[in-house]
Amino acid sequence: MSDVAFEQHAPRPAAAPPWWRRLIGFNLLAASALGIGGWFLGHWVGTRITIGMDSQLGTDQNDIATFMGFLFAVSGWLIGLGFLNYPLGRMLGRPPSLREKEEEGPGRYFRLCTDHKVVGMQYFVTILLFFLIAGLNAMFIRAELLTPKEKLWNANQYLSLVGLHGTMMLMMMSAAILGPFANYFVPIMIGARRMAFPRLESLSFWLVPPAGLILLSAVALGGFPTGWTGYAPLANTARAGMDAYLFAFALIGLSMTIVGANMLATVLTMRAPGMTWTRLPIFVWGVICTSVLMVLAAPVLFATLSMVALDRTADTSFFLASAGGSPFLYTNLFWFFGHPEVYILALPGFGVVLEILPVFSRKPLWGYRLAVAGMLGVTLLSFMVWQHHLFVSGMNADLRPFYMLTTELISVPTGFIFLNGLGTLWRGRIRFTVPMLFAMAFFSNFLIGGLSGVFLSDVPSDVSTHGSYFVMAHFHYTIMGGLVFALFAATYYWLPKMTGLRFNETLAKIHFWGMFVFFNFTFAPLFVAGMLGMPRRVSVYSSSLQGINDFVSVSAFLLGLSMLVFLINLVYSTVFARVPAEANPWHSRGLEFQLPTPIPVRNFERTPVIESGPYEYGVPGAPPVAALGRPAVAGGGGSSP
Amino acid sequence: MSRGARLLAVAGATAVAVALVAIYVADFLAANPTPLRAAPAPRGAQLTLQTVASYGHDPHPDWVSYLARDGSGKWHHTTIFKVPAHALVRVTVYQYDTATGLRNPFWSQVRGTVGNTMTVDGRTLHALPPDDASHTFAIPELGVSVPLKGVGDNAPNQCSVAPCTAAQAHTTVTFTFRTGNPGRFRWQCFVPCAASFVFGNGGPMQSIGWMDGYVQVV
Amino acid sequence: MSSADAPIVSPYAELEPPEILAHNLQVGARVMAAAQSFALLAFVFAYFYLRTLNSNGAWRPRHVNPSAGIGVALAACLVLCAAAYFVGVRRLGDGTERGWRIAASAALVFGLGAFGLIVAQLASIEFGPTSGGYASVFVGWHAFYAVNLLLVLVWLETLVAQSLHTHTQHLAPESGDVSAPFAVMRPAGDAFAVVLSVAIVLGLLGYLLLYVV
Amino acid sequence: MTSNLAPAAAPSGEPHIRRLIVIWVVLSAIGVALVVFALGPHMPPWTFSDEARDQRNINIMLAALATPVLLAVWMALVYSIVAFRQRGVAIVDGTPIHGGGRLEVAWIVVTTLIVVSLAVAGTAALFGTTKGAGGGQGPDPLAVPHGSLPPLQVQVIGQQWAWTFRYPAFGGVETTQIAIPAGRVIALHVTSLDVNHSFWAIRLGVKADAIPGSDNVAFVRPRRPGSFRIRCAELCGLWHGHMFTTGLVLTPAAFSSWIRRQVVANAAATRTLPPYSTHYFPEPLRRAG
Repeated sequence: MSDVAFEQHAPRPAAAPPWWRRLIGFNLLAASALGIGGWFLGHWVGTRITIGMDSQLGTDQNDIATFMGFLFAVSGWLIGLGFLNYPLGRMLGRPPSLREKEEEGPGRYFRLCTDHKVVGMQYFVTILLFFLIAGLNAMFIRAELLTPKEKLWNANQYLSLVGLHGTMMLMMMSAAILGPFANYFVPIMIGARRMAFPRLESLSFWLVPPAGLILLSAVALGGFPTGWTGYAPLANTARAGMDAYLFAFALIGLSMTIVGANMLATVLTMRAPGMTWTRLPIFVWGVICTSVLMVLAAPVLFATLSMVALDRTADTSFFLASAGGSPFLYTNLFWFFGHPEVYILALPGFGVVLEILPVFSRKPLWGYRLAVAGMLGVTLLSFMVWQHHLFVSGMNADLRPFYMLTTELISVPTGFIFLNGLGTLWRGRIRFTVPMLFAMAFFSNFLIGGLSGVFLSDVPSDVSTHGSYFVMAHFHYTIMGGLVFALFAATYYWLPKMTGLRFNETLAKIHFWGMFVFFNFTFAPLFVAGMLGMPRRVSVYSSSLQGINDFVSVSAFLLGLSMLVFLINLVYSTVFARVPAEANPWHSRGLEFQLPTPIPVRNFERTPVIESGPYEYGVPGAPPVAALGRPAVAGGGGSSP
Repeated sequence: MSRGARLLAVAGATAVAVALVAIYVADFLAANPTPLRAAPAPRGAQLTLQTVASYGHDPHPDWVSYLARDGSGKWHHTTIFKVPAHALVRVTVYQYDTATGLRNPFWSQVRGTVGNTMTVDGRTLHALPPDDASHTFAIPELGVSVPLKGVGDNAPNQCSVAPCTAAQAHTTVTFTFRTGNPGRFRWQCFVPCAASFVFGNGGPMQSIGWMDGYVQVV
Repeated sequence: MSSADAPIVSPYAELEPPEILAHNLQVGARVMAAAQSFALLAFVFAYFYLRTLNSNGAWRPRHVNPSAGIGVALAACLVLCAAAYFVGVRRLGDGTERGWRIAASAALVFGLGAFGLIVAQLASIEFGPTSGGYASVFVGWHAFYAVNLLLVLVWLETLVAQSLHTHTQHLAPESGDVSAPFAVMRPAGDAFAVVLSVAIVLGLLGYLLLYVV
Repeated sequence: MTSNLAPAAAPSGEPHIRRLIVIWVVLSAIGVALVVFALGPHMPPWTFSDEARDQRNINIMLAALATPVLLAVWMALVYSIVAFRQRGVAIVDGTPIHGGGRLEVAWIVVTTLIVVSLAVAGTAALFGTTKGAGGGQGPDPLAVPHGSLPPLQVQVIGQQWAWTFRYPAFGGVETTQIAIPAGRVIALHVTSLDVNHSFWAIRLGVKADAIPGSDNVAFVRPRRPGSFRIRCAELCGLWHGHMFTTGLVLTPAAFSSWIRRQVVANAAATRTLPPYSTHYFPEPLRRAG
């Protein structure tokens, strides 16, 4: 491996190998083949080793074989991508090297690539794909809810739809902003050439596609009935589709831990000279806070899902009350992860909108320190509120006031973000660009989400709203109204920089208005449905609620259409129109927009020295963020400290 | 790439996506056992069912299951039944499975049938010892709940592959219930009868086509 | 370090400068140690939760008694592994390569011994995981900890292998800066010390909970 | 409403702020009045029981408090959009305010005060006359609500997929329907036989999770005879959506005769039931065969 390192800057051989030769090697093709082969091998091995095991007899559902299949499939996938080559080489004493993984050409998108910009693009496409699949499931859910009785899908299929939609969204949205945009832009924003652990970065991405596909394989295994929360002991009794849920979610937990660790190390150590903590773009602060949550919460998820997997395969009884376990153990452990997870979804959104508002208000970010304090406060508090998911579960009654207080206190740091946003808009010069529209809609939506959260945090109110459509509307207002709007803000803001191509603005505006209007039409009535007594995850409801539900379903279909508009715009702009975008289309001060488009592989020709904060719009005498000298060229030199 | 090639590529990708979605809908979402219409009978209909300890065929040869017989005497692996509205539905269940016992003995009493009774091998009963129950046939929304007596553990000639025949060990349970307005009602079994699943509640107990289904009153 | 305009000669020039690599390793190791401890503490939480609840009186039936001997041996292996490694890190600081290699290899052997003991324990226990809450946590903890330990030992093995390699690297003439690998060695050893000590402390905590109290 | 103000965008911030405050005060007054007087009487979960009434009052209070907050942010947002919009292609910088200072402190103080007082109000409702506002409180409730009679104990048993109800005071009879007398404190002991369920009777103002091996107590005092809908509010498997039934609140006399009829009708089943217990650990424990 070390010997190939020296060939990097050698001129390319004149005679290119035949096209099929380039398909052979450690790439997606090999990964798919080994992944599929691994599934069959693992399943066969699992079946062999369980012969004669009491626990797997007579179920027609050999959970050990299923897990072995998944394990071998993922191992095969990673081997096929070449993830074992380097660690094995190191275990054999080869020296550290990064050489062979950063290259040009479209092939790098289909293999292990340590260029953080490639990983960002890989993440973007993958997350978008799974987002659309999960969204399609939501359409099928709403189609069923057009009638108050089960009509289109039977009860099992309906629950599987709910579980697939919820789990897929939670899995993919956890990295919706960190995956594509933090991977792509955090190193650039802090003036670094790459992430701290580029190989781990690539690994964190390449775990996502198998996780999504394994979750989808639940369909072939009979579905799973538990929704995204996977409550035990229902999960103990569920069909083989449950194994797919457990394995896929655990993989995402692993991926999240790696992403978080990598981001933290990157921001802590790789900042360019002069990039002080108060000059850090606010988006990077959002990423830091999210990473802290990921690193501490996701391992708990991993351990919890492992316990369920042990219950299902090794016959332990962690969650069986009659055998010395407890269902409360699951709910406590799950929500210890689950509530920080909510902020894993929300915090990058805060970062994105606060990053975008100053650019289009042409004003400094109002109250930078307050925004940072708000995010840190949310991070800290989010670990102390999880039992508000258990207010009526029979938890210790005396604990409820404490969790009521902590939960309501978390709205204080969240409120900081609103003050920052409004303060930034105030007396600015607001331009109604598409990213700005999404960022402002974020505030409106998240406000409703936050205020409805106060109802849920108040125990007496929670008694009537817990487990109802009120909760469902609440978290869609925070996650979809918050995170997904921020995601699209980020997409319209940064994708032109990433692809070098402009979006069609008319289609983008149609997308925004359709999404904003029909998002509110879809979820606002569901607060009412929940208040009137409609529980979550049911396909049978009181016929008096049919009017509301029909309205919601139709709005949801139109909301789905607005996503289609986005997709059409994306394909049209990147495949057909291909209008080149300027290097800095938004006249942003952000360091990432000072680089040429496309951004060179090494980002910076020489390490930039940061001389000013990124939001000094209109500040007299403020220097540019960094003096970059002559335009950087691809492949330029090594590091200079 | 030329414009035409790009168009072709996008159209191809769209076609693949649509095809995948269509397969997903047809093979998973809309997959249901075929509904079976109860045979006509005086003042209503006759529904003939059997329960079998292990179905014996793919996809789940070891799962416990209900089967239903159509007018021509052929057994079908379905749990979705169509019965007429405002009529008497006479149900005959041939019980080939052994007893598991009820988790909640409350369901050992016959409820919601005409006279709150059933006949077991010709004897009229109001209730069953809870440990003798092998399954129940319950339509909670119509108030119907009938425990089904299992065959003895040591009975000779037990059935293990569906459909079971009259020669094999079984008990015969009959009861009649009255239907009301049209609608789609779920029915299920309350005996934790899913062998090898935790609490006996997994697998067939949670699967339509095995121990759960719909009664469509039409 | 090569400057921006100098031609690239060493594979290490492609990496960040050593002090940044070292800093990366330190931060990454601490973060991974935190992640590792949260995952394992989930099992500790399960231990205390189920023990306090004693649902259906089934926390620990009388017949649930794992082999205390294996437990003691396991704890001893973990302590020796940590001790050997810390001796090794000292030698690394001195620059005594030989001492480091011997001590680190010893740590590896003790770690593998601990892993083997866990496997032996799981193979030999006379109760099944079905035997209540304690048995569940016992099996779950040992399985989970064994996998965790194995991953930690992979890192340790890499360090050992790398230190063997640096010796030969001194002879390699083509690198402009031959001391670079060993400059990375020291911080890597320190960073791993964090991960190892957290893993060992958690292992000893598990020993205390599952065998002693 | 604010569009006619837009052309008056002045270079100084003062008139903007004054205008915004006036708009906000007027709209908030209207909004709060609407919430309290128009929406309030119809606010779920209504007043069928003391607990539901408590929850309704908290809901009204929260809605009334949320309205000005909602309006404040919305108005500031809309006002900024209208008054500070930059049309055309020119890129003009805004006023470079970095923020900080008194407004931040005031915001922190005000929001903290609001949420702490909300928590105090919620806690007060928990410890008020209803002792727990109808939520499941686990085996050790805060306190037993006062009543002329001791609470009537009714056990709610969740199972896949039906609710059954046991009356320990009447020979442990079990029924498929729940009926409770009006005007008396009822202690609902919620438990499950298999997986997690949640007993939700919205008109009663009761929600309590049914967890296997756990006794979850919720108190309720229905105020008048009537009926209420029960639904399962925790995903419990295939027929979760079908796990609903209707319960009755009867006059004490009607309740007496109802329960007597139930004792007779369910006599055969009652004889086979296990002795009453606050929770059950049913066999078969696992992997039934």
